[in-house]
Amino acid sequence: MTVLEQSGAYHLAPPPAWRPRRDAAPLLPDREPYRLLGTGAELDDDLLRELYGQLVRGRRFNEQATALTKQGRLAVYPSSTGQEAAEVAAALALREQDWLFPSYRDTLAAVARGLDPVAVLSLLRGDWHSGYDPRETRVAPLSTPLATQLPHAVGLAHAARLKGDDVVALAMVGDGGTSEGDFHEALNFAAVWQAPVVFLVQNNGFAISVPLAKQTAAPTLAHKAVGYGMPGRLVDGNDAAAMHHVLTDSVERARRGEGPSLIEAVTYRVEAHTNADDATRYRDAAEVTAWREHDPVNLMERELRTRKLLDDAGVREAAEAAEHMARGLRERMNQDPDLNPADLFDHVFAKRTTQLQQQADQLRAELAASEAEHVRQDGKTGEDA
Amino acid sequence: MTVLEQSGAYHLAPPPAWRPRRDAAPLLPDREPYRLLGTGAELDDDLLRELYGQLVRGRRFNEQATALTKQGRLAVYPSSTGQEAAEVAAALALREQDWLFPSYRDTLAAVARGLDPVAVLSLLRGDWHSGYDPRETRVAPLSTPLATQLPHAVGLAHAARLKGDDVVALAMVGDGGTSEGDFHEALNFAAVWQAPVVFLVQNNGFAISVPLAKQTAAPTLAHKAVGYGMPGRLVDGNDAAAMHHVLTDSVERARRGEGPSLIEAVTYRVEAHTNADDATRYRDAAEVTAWREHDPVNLMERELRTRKLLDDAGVREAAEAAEHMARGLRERMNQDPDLNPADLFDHVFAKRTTQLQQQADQLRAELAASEAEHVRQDGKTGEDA
Amino acid sequence: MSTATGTSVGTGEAGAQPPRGTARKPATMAQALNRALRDALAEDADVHIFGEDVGALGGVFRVTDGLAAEFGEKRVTDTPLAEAGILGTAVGMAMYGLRPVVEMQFDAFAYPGFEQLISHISRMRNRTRGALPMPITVRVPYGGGIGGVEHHSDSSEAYYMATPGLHVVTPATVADAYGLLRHSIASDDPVIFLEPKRLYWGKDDWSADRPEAVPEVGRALVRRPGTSATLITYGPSLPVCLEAAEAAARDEGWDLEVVDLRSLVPFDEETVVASVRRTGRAVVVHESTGFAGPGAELAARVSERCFHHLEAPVLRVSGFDIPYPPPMLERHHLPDVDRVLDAVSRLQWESEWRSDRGEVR
Amino acid sequence: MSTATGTSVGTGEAGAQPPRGTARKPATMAQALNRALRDALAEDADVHIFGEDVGALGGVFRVTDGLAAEFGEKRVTDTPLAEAGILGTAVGMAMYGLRPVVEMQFDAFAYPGFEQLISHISRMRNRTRGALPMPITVRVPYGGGIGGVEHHSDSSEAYYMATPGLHVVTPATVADAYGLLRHSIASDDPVIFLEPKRLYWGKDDWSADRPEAVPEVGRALVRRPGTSATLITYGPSLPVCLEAAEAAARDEGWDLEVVDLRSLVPFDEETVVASVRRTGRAVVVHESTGFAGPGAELAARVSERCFHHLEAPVLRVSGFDIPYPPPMLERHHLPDVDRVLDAVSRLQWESEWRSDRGEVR
Ligand SMILES: Cc1ncc(C[n+]2csc(CCOP(=O)(O)OP(=O)(O)O)c2C)c(N)n1
Ligand SMILES: Cc1ncc(C[n+]2csc(CCOP(=O)(O)OP(=O)(O)O)c2C)c(N)n1
Ligand SMILES: [Mg+2]
Ligand SMILES: [Mg+2]
Repeated sequence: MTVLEQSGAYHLAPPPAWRPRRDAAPLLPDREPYRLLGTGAELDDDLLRELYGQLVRGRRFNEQATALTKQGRLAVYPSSTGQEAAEVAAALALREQDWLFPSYRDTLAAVARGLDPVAVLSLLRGDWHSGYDPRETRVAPLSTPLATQLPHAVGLAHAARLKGDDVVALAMVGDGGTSEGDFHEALNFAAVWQAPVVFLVQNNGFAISVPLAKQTAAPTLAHKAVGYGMPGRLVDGNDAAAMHHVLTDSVERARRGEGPSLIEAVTYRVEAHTNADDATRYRDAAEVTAWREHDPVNLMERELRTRKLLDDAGVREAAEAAEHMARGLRERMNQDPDLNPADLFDHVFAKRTTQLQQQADQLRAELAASEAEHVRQDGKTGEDA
Repeated sequence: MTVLEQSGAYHLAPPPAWRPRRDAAPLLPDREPYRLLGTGAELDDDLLRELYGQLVRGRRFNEQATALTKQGRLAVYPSSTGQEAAEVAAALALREQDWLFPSYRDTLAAVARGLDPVAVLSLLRGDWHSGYDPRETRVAPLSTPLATQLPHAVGLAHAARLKGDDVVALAMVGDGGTSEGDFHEALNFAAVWQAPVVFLVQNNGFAISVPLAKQTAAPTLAHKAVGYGMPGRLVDGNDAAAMHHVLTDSVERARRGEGPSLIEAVTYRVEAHTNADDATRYRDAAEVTAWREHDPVNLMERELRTRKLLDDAGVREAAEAAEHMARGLRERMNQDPDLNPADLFDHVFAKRTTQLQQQADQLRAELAASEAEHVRQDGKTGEDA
Repeated sequence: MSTATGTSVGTGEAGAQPPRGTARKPATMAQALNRALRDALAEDADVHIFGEDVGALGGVFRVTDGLAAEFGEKRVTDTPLAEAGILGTAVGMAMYGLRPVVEMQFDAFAYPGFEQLISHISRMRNRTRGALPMPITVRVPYGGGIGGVEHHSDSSEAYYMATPGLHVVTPATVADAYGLLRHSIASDDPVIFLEPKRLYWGKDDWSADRPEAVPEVGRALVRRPGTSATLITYGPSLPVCLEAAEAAARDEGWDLEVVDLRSLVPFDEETVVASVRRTGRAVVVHESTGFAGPGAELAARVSERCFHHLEAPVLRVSGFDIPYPPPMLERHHLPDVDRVLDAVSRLQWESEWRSDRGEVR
Repeated sequence: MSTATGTSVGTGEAGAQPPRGTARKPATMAQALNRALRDALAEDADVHIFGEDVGALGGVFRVTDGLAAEFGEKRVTDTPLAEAGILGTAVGMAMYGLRPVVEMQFDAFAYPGFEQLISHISRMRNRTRGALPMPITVRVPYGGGIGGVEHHSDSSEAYYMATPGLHVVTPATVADAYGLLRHSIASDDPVIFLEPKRLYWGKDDWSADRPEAVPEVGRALVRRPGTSATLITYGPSLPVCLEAAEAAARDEGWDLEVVDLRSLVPFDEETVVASVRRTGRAVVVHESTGFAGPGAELAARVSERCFHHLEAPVLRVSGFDIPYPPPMLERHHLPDVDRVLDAVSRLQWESEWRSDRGEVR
């Protein structure tokens, strides 16, 4: 839309404040999702094996958690089946001192990072809102209100930088979450502050029932990066090697002080949104089948076999390790958690207020009364029987 | 970041849901703000004259409103001095049936659209929150909470389209306002719905004291459009002809059903944020001086003179017309507005609730009592004197 | 009518009788709400439903089930995932004369839209001296008792009540679910329509084809007449109060009156005050937190207006002043029959009823 | 001490005396707040101030004036214009151990950040069983009386009070402005620190170099002892109440006690209840809307706890239940001395004081 010089033209200086700003071209994502598997690229054998083991365990974890939900041992489980590559790569791309900011779907990333799975499942089991110490584990609580964890990650990364610490924050969000105002505000703050944050969007095609086409008209979600002045990266989210590569790259870039990045992982939610959801209402089985052909675990197995890094025995071994993990999880989750109603009042403030003390006393009295009642009734029943 | 084919590569289908989406290139803005003045482009003489007249009146309006504020006739006035080109072009780019969604700074756009200036100033005078009927005038109330008017514009444009009506909405916001979540959500909704909306960002360099560099790291604000899948346009905001051209173009594009656009007008806030602000605290006088060299009124005058469409008499004539307008405004604003305290209770709901009725009665009684008291005291004073 | 808890609920003296000859059969509150939306869509072309997952899925509680199929995607629309965007575009649609009915998926997910709600939806009519009414209905599933994990069980009515310009409506029966939702959609004022999640699957006998008329928004109903004390409640706590009243009658000989507010704004002071003046004692019951919660206004107002008629202080039974607990602990938080009865027992029954007390003092 | 309205304000029996030999001279509340921020920045390297225009400009009310120059942009930072972003990044900074002090430019502009406030800031400590406290201070200039146009004069304390996990603090004197802000910043709990806009320029004698200690957050103070009735108030309404008390003493012979709450959460029930039990009458005064406003909790609680000591219903004097009016009409909305006195006159003075009443009934 440039106007050619014509007669009648005279020189006009550009608007004074105008200086052509940062070039946008390097910020634009690739035209196709980045991939490594199947490309014959040089890759670290140990890393591939490690990723494979984690993927197999991750898949098994998802299955086990879903089963426990059916048995009433979890209140709800949003499975990451089909998304294990992104989950696992997120965990492995971080160093010890880095922080992970997962959403409600990212139990697996926290587990792959080495957290106690029972503690990570606390929210979804329903014994408390979060079950581990974020400062000790450097994993923020699983976040349910969409995209709200993103500004937290920015604030934490910025704080670490202010203190001169070498810490990167990796924040995870879904395709649906990118529509929330908090997504926008977080990315903008991160870019302005050049905070060491990596934003990982798992585009799994749906926000519950709403497909991506109703969520955005953007060329890709990675294109959103340009509007904040950070690079956008588009990756095959089911290619664990590509995910690991791009995540590590972005994390180390942030660590070097070169600022935040946005990564879109193209993947698919193979299961329903949660156990409570009925996905047949809004999508075709054919679509799911097609994606099963692009399964992150299978892709990695095939790659390893191609590279002669895996044989049937290795597959069996990985499955057994996963089964062992699942058994342990099952056993521990089948025990009722220790609940203490006094917890309800102890962490609202640093110190109970007068009112909270009164309420704690009230509840204690109520519980004592109902226990007494039970004892009385049990006694009676005993007599009756 | 493409990986070359290597040995060990095998064919892997792309992720099933992946289809290369809309091409991003056409959505990207020009590298330099678009301009028409001084380029010798073919332009409509009448339009140029009309723009000039409006610019002169607009400048005078800003000066008059500022003067009235100093005299206590307005509670506050956020002047658009230096931004008259964008204000005036916004008004002229719309057809009768279109809607304008101004922010608190855009009094002038509403006035240039033909609304009664006294009614438009109601908010800033302080006699009521808004002084005109939005349905009659097709101008939404001046919006103070930043960026909140943008989703309104989207909803209205979408509603009109649902009803099959030929209506475009033009929504105005500042550079600071682009950081708010509502900006993001509005643009996303507009693009997904392909609503006939044009978003006009006046980048005047500052959000009160905060310069653009602390507001965003984006290459330009127009680049934000890409992330929503709409075209971004970058314009010299002080070039009224360019503003009019690009706005009209985007408005008519929206009218044809081709969806929303985002326009960044590069301009400058010559005055302080409002009369209550002290701009010397955060910017150099030199910057202001530089921008005065790029004044929208002067640029247009020079263009008209170059094109031999204006002489000294014409300049005088325009100034006189503006002076006439200013005198009328002054006179009307110097009269105290008619206030009715009962208004406080009448529009909270369609019908007063019991409680509001009681409160209205209470206020009436209080006012009657204090009037009686005044009469009594006046009587006394009279006696004393 | 029987509610989720199996207690019988009458529409009270003010409830209209169902039309003669209409088949009444068990229906859930969710079904009645669905029917109300359907009928509103059918009757008024300006009614539009939109929100997260309200289309093909029919909403996570299935309240919009089948509506997109019947009325098309233009009338029943899945939006991008952004609550401020939903409420903000609703404002624009209402400005153009439509009648948006939007859904916030859960109570806590309405918070991102609070600026649009407080600064615009509640004020636009007033701002424009009546020129731009906001006939918007915001449906919000609220409250707990369903085993929801964090952020899925909030009771946020205090925020809405404290915002002038909003109506705050909440049904407790199947008939009211239908009737109040129709009234709300027809209202020219913005309505926060709070749907008690744990009553969604509660059943009453009800006629979907000829739904009985219910009193307008702003009218409270005496759901159980009584003489000893008044339980003032609404929404999810109505069944609890009715059960408590039955237990009190059975076990203690107290005859409790139960008032269902049906709307917190407008507040039916007349009905509530008349009841408490009659009984001389009152307990406000809700599951929201107590401190500065919805019951504060009710207790303060009743204490003031009934001062000379009160035999005992107005007590409040509510959730504790804590963030809503995780599923495994929520039963400790939620007011149950025992907690209501315990409060009733503290209404200073030793002092006797003196109808002339106001005069004596 | 004298406040903006010229009425004398004592720190009351619980107020500490200023250190001997310290020069006290007139200072504004804005100056005291500025000094508190400066001293907090100087004493604790973890304190960080950020928000819109808090840097070079010093905030639109100049409360952060000079701080960026003294402590640098890393400690005192202008942010992008996004309130949810400000509160959300504050959460992350607090997670890392910093002590963020953020400013919402005006009360109504805190609304975009409500989700972060309600769903995270207020709950993070509880969510993590104490592992992640949120030592965040959110400064909010609030209230009207300054001729502000729409959205610049809201009193939003009801929202904050109804959110478990937040402290809600509001000073009414220069000494408290300094002392309470220091207490708030030092607190490990999140504090909504409400600054009464129309008292910013009110002056008291005060020593900037050796500011007197003030009682902790959660303690109410009797600002004027009295025996006839208690005015319960806070923030911008304290000067109104003190003036009303003087007028009542002068013109009617009523000796009014005035209690300044200083914090709405924690709520100092002990001090308030003791006062009302002593006087037997109470009026709650604030400028926020009345219905479901902050006074609802105060009136309900006092009515319950002081039931047998009350000679008259607890009355509330507040703004009307309307959106805050435009500048030219705001004087009708704001409770003034006359409206307070009018309420006091309705406290049923004809009935006499019976200290034994509780026992008699
Ligand atoms: C603020 C907010 N609004 C609504 C919800 C309800 N909700 C939970 S998950 C979900 C869909 C999220 O989709 P996406 O971001 O794509 O993540 P995915 O579930 O696919 O991992 C919705 C609407 C929520 N948790 N938070
Ligand atoms: C939600 C919200 N936050 C803060 C403010 C206070 N405020 C009024 S104008 C302004 C700066 C706006 O800057 P910009 O968007 O660039 O518009 P300009 O004033 O330059 O026209 C601020 C922070 C507001 N009005 N609304
Ligand atoms: Mg998704
Ligand atoms: Mg600006």
